[in-house]
Amino acid sequence: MYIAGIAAVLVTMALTLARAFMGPTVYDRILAVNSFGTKTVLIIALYGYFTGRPDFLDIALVYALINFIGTIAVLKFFEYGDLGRDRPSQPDDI
Amino acid sequence: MQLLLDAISWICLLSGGFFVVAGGIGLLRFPDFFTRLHAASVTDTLGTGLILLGLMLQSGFSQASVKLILILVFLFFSSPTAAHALAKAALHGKLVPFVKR
Amino acid sequence: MRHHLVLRVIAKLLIPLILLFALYVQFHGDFGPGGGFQAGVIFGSAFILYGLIFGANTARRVATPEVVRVLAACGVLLYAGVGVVAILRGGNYLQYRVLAATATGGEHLGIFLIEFGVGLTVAMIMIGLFYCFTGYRPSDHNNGTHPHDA
Amino acid sequence: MDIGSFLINAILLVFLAATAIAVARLQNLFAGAMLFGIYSLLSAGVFVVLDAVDVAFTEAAVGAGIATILMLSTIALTGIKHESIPIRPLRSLLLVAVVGAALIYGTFDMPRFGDAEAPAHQHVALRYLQQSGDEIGIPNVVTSVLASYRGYDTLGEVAVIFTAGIGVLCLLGGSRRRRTDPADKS
Amino acid sequence: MKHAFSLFAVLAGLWILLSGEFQTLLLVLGVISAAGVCWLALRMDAKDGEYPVVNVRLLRLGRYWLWLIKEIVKANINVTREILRPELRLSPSIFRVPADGLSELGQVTYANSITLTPGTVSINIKDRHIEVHALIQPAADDLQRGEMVRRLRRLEPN
Amino acid sequence: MQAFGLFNYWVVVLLMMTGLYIVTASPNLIKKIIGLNIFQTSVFILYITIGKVSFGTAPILVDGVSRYSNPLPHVLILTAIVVGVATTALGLALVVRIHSAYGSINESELQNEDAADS
Repeated sequence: MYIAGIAAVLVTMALTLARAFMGPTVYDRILAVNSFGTKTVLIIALYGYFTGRPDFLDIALVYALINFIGTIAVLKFFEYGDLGRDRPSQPDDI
Repeated sequence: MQLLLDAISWICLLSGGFFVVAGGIGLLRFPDFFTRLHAASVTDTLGTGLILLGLMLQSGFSQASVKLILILVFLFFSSPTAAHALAKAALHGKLVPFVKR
Repeated sequence: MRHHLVLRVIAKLLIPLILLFALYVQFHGDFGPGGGFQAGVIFGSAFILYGLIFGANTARRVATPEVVRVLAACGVLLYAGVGVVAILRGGNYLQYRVLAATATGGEHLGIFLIEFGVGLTVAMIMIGLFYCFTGYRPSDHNNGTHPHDA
Repeated sequence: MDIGSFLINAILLVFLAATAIAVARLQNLFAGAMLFGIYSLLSAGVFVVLDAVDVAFTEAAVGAGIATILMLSTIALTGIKHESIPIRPLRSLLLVAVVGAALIYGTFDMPRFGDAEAPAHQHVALRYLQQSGDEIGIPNVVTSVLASYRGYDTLGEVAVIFTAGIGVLCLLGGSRRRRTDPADKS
Repeated sequence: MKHAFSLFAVLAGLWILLSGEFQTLLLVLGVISAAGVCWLALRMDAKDGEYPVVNVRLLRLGRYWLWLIKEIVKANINVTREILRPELRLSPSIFRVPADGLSELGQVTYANSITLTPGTVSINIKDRHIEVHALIQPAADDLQRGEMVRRLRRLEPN
Repeated sequence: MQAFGLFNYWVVVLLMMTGLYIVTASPNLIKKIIGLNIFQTSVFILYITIGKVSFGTAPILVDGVSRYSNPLPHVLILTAIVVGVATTALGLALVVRIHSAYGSINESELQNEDAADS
């Protein structure tokens, strides 16, 4: 039965990959990468149960905790064109 | 009792799988970036939640369940934050949302 | 209204948790997957997240580049130093079993120390990389001459 | 051969190959860097399926943040977002085809997937698995080998990481150069 | 001081949950780690001069989460129905909802709750208002009725 | 069924060749580094594939399991990943400096400029 869950996640991975390849905008690709992270969490958790050794959830936990760092880097990149600054060059807030 | 738990757990896993796939289909079908964000959030919330809940029921009261709960809680903090950051980035990149009047 | 309210608040909540998780990975490498390399990278990531959201200069005030550099070196020295201590106690280089009264006790102690050294170095190098890439201004380095070559 | 693991592994590898080819075809550097994130996620999945949990952990930690951040900062610093057209793609394709064919020919002598009799599993690995529990006393064999049996290697690796860090520091200067005025240095 | 103590308690609790082992060595390391992280977090707070005031009524927070999960399930079913409809009938819209009467943490919880419910995504917080992108009209209407923000206001400490 | 046992190696070769193609055909230095990374990952997967034992589990000893995968490749690759990131960073730093010095990171433009200098 775990295999059904794994199959569902694999199918969704394929769909997400299709979105990542097609784009069309770069944001669609980032969205695909970001939700791919969730799918990886799921497949790692499911696979642990599938093989009967569910002690390796730490790997899934890493993704749950730090998968959004990349997205935030992207936000900084688009806002300032630089990852180190913390205030916008022009004060108008968006 | 064990049988009942098993049955509930399978139902959770299967319906979770259904929502995960539905999110994936939406990601592919929806017309623009902002609408796709909503589809991705189906996978991230209910799909993930149900699958992890199903796994929790399988392992009962154990270390693995605790970790699954932690994964779920952290995902519920980080995934909307990522979606928010992404939407902001897209607005900043002058991506115009497709809006029906 | 402050900028990026959601990111700031969520980062404030999550960064301590990620840091603690990194230390958990560091110290539980004996029992499950994990160890110095992974812990170092996760610790570094948490710090980089801080730098991304609150600005690299704020991050530099929390851990100054000097401290980062010194600690990175300390990690390697700790690793190498464990080997030297093993020699001083009559063993071979990096032979941990002479470090404590029992052979397995010595192995435990040695592995603990060198994993800590690895974690320290990796974390500090990752933070250092972030500092380097965010602190670089191309104008300082035009045509291969930087200010103090002159 | 256990079919379940093999199939999951095979599907993930197909995704991986598709992603790699997509990265090769993309002209937009930024999109390439993003797809590289998927590549890293997929390889972490493959590592879990192939029982290398420690490796998957490392890949997860590295791929989730640092790798993307390094790529993005470089693109930001150089300001180059689009790739120019490939140079002599046909010559490269020919090279790739010839080398690839030779390598494929070479794989026919490789042990089959999951073969327990393969030479790689016969020598030290067997000893580590059987004895490390008593000799080192910790359950994670990977940590035992990494830190104790192969401690020299790891020391070398740490030194390499440290050296690479120093190299980046020399190339991009830390903050020291910007803070101290060049005048008072001399 | 209260902030430091509660942070330490949370970190120590997380350590126990993660570790699940009660050897003396690991417990000692846990205390040291939690204290170290606590120190670093306070140092970060001191350097950037801001930290969220976490001061909510825990019981009501639990009730809010239960309500939110119920909403998430409902919203998921609605959005899934839209996804699986043979022809798409989306009516995306952008609007602003007021978030006054909420602390910063409250506003962030509000924004993230909006994003967590499929069908609505918060895209910006500005002038005590949250800009929302909604996928379908019912989701937008639900949010504009203001049930969520009312429940969040009740969580506020005073 | 036997032939499927080589599937992993074929994918590894495909990935390796993709990396090689990017490195040789793309003039852009950042893209070349991405290619190198793809190449590197293919080597990781090769090692880990060799370490896999059918019906074995992860080499973390527990009671009641006697069949583990080979831990040795895991050790080599685990360190290689972190070293890989550090060296990638070094490569990217070089790219940044090259860009400062030449104003371009296109291989053919760099060669032209070098030829003009000498």
